Amino acid sequence: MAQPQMRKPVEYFLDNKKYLHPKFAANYGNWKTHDRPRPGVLHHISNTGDQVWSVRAGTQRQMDVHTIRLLCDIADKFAEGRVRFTIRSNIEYILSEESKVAPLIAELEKNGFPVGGTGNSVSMVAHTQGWLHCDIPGTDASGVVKSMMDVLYDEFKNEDMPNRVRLSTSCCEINCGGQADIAVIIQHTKPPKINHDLVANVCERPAVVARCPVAAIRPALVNGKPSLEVDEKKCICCGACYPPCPPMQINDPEHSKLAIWVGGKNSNARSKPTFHKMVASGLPNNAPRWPEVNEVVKRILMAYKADARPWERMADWIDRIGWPRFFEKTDLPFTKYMIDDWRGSRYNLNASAHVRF
Amino acid sequence: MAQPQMRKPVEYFLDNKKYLHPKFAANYGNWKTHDRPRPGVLHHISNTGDQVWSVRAGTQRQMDVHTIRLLCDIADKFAEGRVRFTIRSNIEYILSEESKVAPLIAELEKNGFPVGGTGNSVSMVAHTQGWLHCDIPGTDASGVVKSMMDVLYDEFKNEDMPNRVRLSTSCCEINCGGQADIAVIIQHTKPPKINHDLVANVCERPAVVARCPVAAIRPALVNGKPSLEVDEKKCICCGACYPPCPPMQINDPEHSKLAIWVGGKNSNARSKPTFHKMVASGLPNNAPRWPEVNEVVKRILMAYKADARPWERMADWIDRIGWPRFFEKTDLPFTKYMIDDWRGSRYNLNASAHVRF
Amino acid sequence: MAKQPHATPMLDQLETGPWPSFVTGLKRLAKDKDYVVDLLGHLEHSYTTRKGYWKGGTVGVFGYGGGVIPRFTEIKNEKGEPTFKDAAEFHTIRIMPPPGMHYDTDTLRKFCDIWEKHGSGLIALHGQSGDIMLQGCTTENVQKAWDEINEMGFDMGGAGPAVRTAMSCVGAARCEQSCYDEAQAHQKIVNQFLDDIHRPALPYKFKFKFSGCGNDCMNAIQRADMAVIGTWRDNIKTDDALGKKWFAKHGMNELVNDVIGMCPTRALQIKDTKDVRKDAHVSAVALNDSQSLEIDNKDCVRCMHCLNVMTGALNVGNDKGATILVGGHSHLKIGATMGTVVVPFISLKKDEDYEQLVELAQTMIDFFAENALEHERTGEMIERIGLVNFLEGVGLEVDANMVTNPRMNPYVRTDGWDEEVAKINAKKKAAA
Amino acid sequence: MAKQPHATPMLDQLETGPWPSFVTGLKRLAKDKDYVVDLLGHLEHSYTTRKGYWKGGTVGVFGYGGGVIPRFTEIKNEKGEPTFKDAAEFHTIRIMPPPGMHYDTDTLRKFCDIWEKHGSGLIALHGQSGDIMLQGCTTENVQKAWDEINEMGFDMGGAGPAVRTAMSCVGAARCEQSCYDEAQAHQKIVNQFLDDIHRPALPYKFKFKFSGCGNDCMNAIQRADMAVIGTWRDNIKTDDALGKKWFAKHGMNELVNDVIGMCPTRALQIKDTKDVRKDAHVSAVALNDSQSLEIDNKDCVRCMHCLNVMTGALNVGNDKGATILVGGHSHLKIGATMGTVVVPFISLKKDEDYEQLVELAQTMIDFFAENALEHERTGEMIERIGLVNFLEGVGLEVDANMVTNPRMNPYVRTDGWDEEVAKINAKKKAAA
Ligand code: SRM
Ligand code: SRM
Ligand code: SRM
Ligand code: SRM
Ligand code: SF4
Ligand code: SF4
Ligand code: SF4
Ligand code: SF4
Ligand code: SF4
Ligand code: SF4
Ligand code: SF4
Ligand code: SF4
Repeated sequence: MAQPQMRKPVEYFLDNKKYLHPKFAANYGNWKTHDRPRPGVLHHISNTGDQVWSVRAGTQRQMDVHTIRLLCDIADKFAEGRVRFTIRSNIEYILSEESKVAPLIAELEKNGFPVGGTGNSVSMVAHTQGWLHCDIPGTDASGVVKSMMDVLYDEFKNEDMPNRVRLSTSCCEINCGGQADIAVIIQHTKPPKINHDLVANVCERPAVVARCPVAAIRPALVNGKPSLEVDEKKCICCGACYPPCPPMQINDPEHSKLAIWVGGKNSNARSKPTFHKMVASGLPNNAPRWPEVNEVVKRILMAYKADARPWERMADWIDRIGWPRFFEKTDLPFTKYMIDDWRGSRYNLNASAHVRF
Repeated sequence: MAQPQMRKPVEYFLDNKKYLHPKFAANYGNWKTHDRPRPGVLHHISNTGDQVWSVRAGTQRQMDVHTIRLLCDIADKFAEGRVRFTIRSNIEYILSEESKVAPLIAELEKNGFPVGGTGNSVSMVAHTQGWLHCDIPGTDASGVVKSMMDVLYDEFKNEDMPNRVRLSTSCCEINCGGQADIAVIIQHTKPPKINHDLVANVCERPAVVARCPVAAIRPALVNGKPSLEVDEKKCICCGACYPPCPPMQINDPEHSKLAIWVGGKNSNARSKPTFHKMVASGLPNNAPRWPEVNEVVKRILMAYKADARPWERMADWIDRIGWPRFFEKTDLPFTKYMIDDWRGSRYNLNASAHVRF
Repeated sequence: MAKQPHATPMLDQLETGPWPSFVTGLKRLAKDKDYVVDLLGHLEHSYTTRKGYWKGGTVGVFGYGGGVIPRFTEIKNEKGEPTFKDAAEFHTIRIMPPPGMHYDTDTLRKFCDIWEKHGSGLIALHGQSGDIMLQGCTTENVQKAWDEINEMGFDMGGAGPAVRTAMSCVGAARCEQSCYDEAQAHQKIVNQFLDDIHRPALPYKFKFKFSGCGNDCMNAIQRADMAVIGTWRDNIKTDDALGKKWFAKHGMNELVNDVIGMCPTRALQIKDTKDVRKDAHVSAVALNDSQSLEIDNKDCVRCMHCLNVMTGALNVGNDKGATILVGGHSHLKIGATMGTVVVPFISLKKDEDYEQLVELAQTMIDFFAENALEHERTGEMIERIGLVNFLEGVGLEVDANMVTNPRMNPYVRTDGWDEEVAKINAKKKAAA
Repeated sequence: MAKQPHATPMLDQLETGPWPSFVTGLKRLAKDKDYVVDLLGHLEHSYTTRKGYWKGGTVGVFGYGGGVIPRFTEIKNEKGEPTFKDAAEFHTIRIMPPPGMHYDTDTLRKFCDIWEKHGSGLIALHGQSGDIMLQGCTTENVQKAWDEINEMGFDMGGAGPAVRTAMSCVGAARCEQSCYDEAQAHQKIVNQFLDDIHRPALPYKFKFKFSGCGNDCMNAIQRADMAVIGTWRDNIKTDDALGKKWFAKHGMNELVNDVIGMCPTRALQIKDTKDVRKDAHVSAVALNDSQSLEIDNKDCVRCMHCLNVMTGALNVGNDKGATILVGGHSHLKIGATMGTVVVPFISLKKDEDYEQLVELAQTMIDFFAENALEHERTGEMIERIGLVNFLEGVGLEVDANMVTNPRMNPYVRTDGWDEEVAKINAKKKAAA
């Protein structure tokens, strides 16, 4: 079957040695300490006495080649032609000399790349695909991120938070954006509308039935053709049926809302890692700038900023003050939808007389 | 149908006013503080300045009338004819005068009732029915309690523990004895043996089938008669089928073992309440004195006594030192059976990089 | 004089050792009662073979459907005759104790007399559900004993799928931590449900327990379908004289390690007395002439720990009442559940407050009766239907105090979000 | 020059504001590419109607079964012709980045050139799984672009039911907290599974992530089926000079509130230097000439907090390696799961150690391939079969570090207890 003219791929996963900044290579595994001379700048010192300054700048992640070439030009000029990207799509320039820090920052900012995202700042939002590319999105990703970072621009450039703040957005309930201090995620509120004409051709029906977490889907004959039926009483509108069966339309301009979750934490520092928790929902999918979402995000951030103690992450802060006061301080309503009823829900109920007034 | 000669019951639940010690009645809801002048004695002071001394003594709970009358005689002599019993079947005498404390204690101990069980002592074991009366026990209760309290006699009479210690025993997995700092509970290790001849007459078969937590029982025809069948691969030997269907013999002199559980806590003091956790099993049902069980109980208690900080209950102590060190310090093997696989088990797995070495 | 005792080499070993021996007690009774002679033989047989030999059956008293636990021997010879024939029946009668388990000796002696006459003479004070358990009676004598007990003013306890005997702590009678009148709550609720206690007709058992504070001396949270646990809404009360006394005796290290360091929510701090905050939700107790222990009562979760350690120097507040938790039970068939908060605070000061508590209990029982499956406890039912459905069913409002964490999964249908928020806002407005 | 742009009033609003705008970037590309002109029209249509319009399909490269995410437009006129015909196909190619995402500009420029030629010119650095995402390509051009990229020395990332692209933190390259060579682990494991990456044949996706310490900058615990998180077994290393420097700058209050008070296990205490315990498991750092911060390393759970705050004064130990956690995934279909500990410590110092890590990964994948149901992640599989069955399947020994709590329910079959204990004791003996 192989077409002879086709090139066979070379399968090999490269190491990163040749890409490392020379100082990184020389001091590999031998660093001693670091500090942050200013927001956006990390200063690492190795056991040999070597020093490097890393300057971090925000990007739009979804970059055109012109933007990338511009970033490369800057790297060639200041940073020995080496860069790295962080998990949050920030770019990092590595400098061997402190004297280059200020000029590099000036150059970046001149070109519209904000320097920051280090330490106790709000870093770039973890980003997904949305309308730009995904086949199942209820909203956009890049546009949501852009509108959020515009609002949080100063919080990116400064280190004024009690501890680092990590945000994510996700354009469907699958949550490719991941757990975060504050996460914005689509939350559907109506069961899928089924386009029965297409089901027979497009969907592997047993697979879809198996995919539903609450067993709300069953095979059915509709207009004499094999299709599917949803028990709307059972359906929790999660959208899990939609990827394997696109005729099960879950997205709706009106009824696909946005929910906000807080207190996700991946690091093991102090408390154990935790998942984020739902604290608001029902926000409109208001492209192109989602002001209602950003207002709530900002409100939560400001409450945290005002009240948390140094080093308390969002989750640690709420752990101390308690959920009743979280809702008080953020002026968000605690609704019945926030009371867990999924598997293991008993672990999330207050099984104690620890109560706050 | 009513037999005319039969007396109709008077249905009314009494208040306790007439039974209260006069000082209790006079200071009802108006107490200010207390201290413990010595083990076994509580000294309460009311807002009016009134004082009472309560002297606590151990009993065998399952008492013959002669024992009760003896306790009454003592109450008449020292305590204005009033007593109360605690949740742990200890008797309390209430004295209006401090001068009566010492003579009362002497009288109690002379008659074989140990004075203690207050404060940071090991109080009486919560007690169930066992072979004496229950229809489903795998072991005895009163005898187990007696043998444990003989071993822990000094710990009852003194207040040498970091905090109070509550024990319980239960003669089947149902655990009427409840959650405790240390609990001793029957743990069956083999599926029930079915006496098929009896099933048809004695068991409501759908009820039994419904009672099994792992759906291991199904109706079956055995020798042409309706009976039941157990999927021995699924069966977790819990014995839940036995009460509704006695022909499903779960008790076995050899294979019904004893397990030990630690860290149950009902109080909300400091940490939230928690369930006890399995830390040992496979101990023989060695009547009449269960020495193997008592040895492990004692070992755990001594490790706790040596290592816990003041006010740490068993659960608080383990929380601080961690499970790996608990097993080290008590020299108990951590076996695979202790890793939860029941509903919500993920909440009991270590979902963090918090690890101890 | 009773008949010749059986040899009981196993049980005899339980007469040694310092703890009071139930075997010695039984032997005392056996002196006069063939019944107990055979009971000892029966028990010795269990000890020897390591098996139990009682089976259930149906025995009751006139007018009631429960409260007696019948036991018939299964130790029989080839002909099917009981080996220990005088103890062939060994039923227990469960009697509800006075709240707080207070007695006068007169009452106890009357129980002894009745039980010596009609029963074995063995009484357990008390069962784990709080009953006075009169243990060991023939079918014939059950009614006789019961009639006399009922005449004394005592009533039968629960058994089977019924409301069960309740328990309350010593509480207000002797304890400075008590936040409500446990006995009154206990009495009123039991009186409300006498019918449900005596005529088992619920899906399964339902238990009430009353603890005056979060120390929960009744283990209510883990053993009661409805646990009433005392608490308060205002500030912890402080007594400077007792504060100083405590500090003089225990010192700074103990204060830091045993009190401040153990508060679960970091609500406590040492302050120079002059620096103590003046906020309405802050209280403080003097430690010496210059330092105080400051309590941020907004951070406090009423765990009781600091009040336990510094008793008298710190006391529960004035705005007292209780937290209500629902769903505690042992582990059949989903694993043990604890009660979880369904009412963060109910005021329990006036008589009307207690009536409200009773009404709430009635609503819960009604909902349970209608919605639980057979042999399903409240905790299991709530796990099955979800807490919110339960709350709506019994007409309670959601509150963030009901959760350790809001949901961590998106598996929820939120169509009603806007109306829900509108309702909450309307309420807030009305309250403001 | 490309064709006339569509009106994009919605998207235009995303060109205002200070953050770099992807719309501006797209418009820059649209100047030369009809492809991107129509992409902007396509996206504007989504913004207007608030719906997505891409559907999947099958597009790949020769020799591989995955790695390309195909997208075909669903915006069509009545005749079924694409409204935005130049952007009717908009596939993404996923390319695995170097460990730690380090680049030289030469490499980045080559990517730009290739993608400008064959694709849209839009590149995401990086995807949430770490891929270089070359976004926007026609079916026809996918192979051409791929051939050039592969020639550069880069290989395709994962998609579908396959081992996925992995991620590793900057770690040893720049970070003093790094406990192992993340890049080496990353590279060796990916090389082991190239076939499973390129030819999807697993029950579902399987992800690896490598973080050099418990700070877990790769979010491995929540997003990786197998998370390798650095840790150490011996004592925290201390540097008195940097300790004093830290203390001089930050003072006692910060030490107490921000360091000691925040240690999750109370492993830290202030001591007069002369009173510091001499135990082998205790380390200490000087704060000034008389006081020290004492660390009981037996109580320490390697949470990283104190090392984060007092960087350089406290450093990870010498006996380095990693904890391995398995089962992290998003919430399909049982709710999100975190990875849980399956190997408390694996030494990662010598090359052989890394081989052992690779072997272990292979065993896990094999077990997953054989035992998971279709579309079931490791976390779901473990929940279904129980952790112990998983451990036995992959040949790992149980350890108390794997649990937050031992079981709280008796629902377990313990027939094998004695043999189990005998095995454990034999091992202990052998080790002693
Ligand atoms: C560059 C980067 C790793 C990479 O390979 O890309 C990185 C680098 C460092 N991290 Fe991180 N972290 C990076 C993502 C993360 C993430 C993941 C994320 O952002 O999604 C986490 C987990 C967040 C969470 O819990 O959900 C993370 C949790 C930490 C922590 C723990 C914080 C805490 O207290 O919970 C530290 C410790 C600290 O702050 O000293 C840390 C510390 C550090 C240090 C100080 C390590 C060092 O000694 O060099 C680095 C500089 C941090 C800074 O920004 O000031 N890093 N760090 C990532 C930068 C992301 C960005 O551009 O914003
Ligand atoms: C008499 C009794 C209540 C009753 O109505 O019967 C009672 C009475 C008191 N309890 Fe209790 N507790 C009694 C059973 C309990 C129980 C339940 C149990 O034993 O099964 C608990 C829950 C145990 C658990 O968590 O599983 C209990 C948890 C407490 C605590 C919390 C201890 C902790 O730190 O976790 C306190 C607070 C304290 O010790 O100061 C407390 C405090 C007290 C005080 C000091 C209250 C007071 O101010 O008067 C009383 C004297 C305690 C003493 O023994 O020194 N009581 N207390 C019970 C005596 C039982 C016995 O004979 O041993
Ligand atoms: C007598 C007593 C033990 C004792 O010696 O103190 C007892 C004895 C029995 N219990 Fe219990 N339970 C006793 C308190 C408890 C408690 C404690 C409590 O009430 O606070 C519990 C745990 C709390 C709870 O309700 O969950 C308890 C949880 C059970 C269960 C498991 C219930 C569950 O939902 O998991 C059963 C089994 C059942 O109901 O089917 C049970 C069943 C039984 C039965 C009826 C066995 C049976 O199903 O045939 C036992 C009768 C023994 C007998 O011969 O008298 N017993 N049982 C306690 C009642 C005495 C009293 O009335 O005062
Ligand atoms: C592209 C990316 C978002 C982004 O813009 O960065 C993405 C995009 C998609 N994800 Fe994702 N996921 C991406 C990282 C993640 C992550 C984060 C990670 O890998 O660390 C997660 C959470 C971790 C995890 O694996 O659980 C994630 C959890 C999912 C899930 C839910 C999996 C689950 O077990 O719960 C699905 C649905 C599925 O697999 O059926 C999914 C499915 C998808 C699909 C394939 C949608 C679908 O089923 O048709 C999306 C394709 C979009 C597109 O058009 O390219 N994506 N997805 C990320 C991959 C880029 C890359 O290769 O670097
Ligand atoms: S979150 Fe959903 S819509 Fe967004 S990229 Fe992931 S799978 Fe697609
Ligand atoms: S939306 Fe979710 S719950 Fe509803 S039918 Fe689809 S998969 Fe099932
Ligand atoms: S624990 Fe079991 S055997 Fe013991 S009294 Fe309770 S039900 Fe009977
Ligand atoms: S012992 Fe338990 S698991 Fe086994 S058949 Fe009986 S009820 Fe089911
Ligand atoms: S529960 Fe509280 S009020 Fe009741 S006796 Fe115990 S400490 Fe006192
Ligand atoms: S009662 Fe309140 S202040 Fe006191 S220790 Fe408990 S939570 Fe802290
Ligand atoms: S995970 Fe640890 S080692 Fe890796 S970059 Fe983050 S802090 Fe450094
Ligand atoms: S690293 Fe260890 S000592 Fe330091 S804060 Fe964490 S647990 Fe405590």
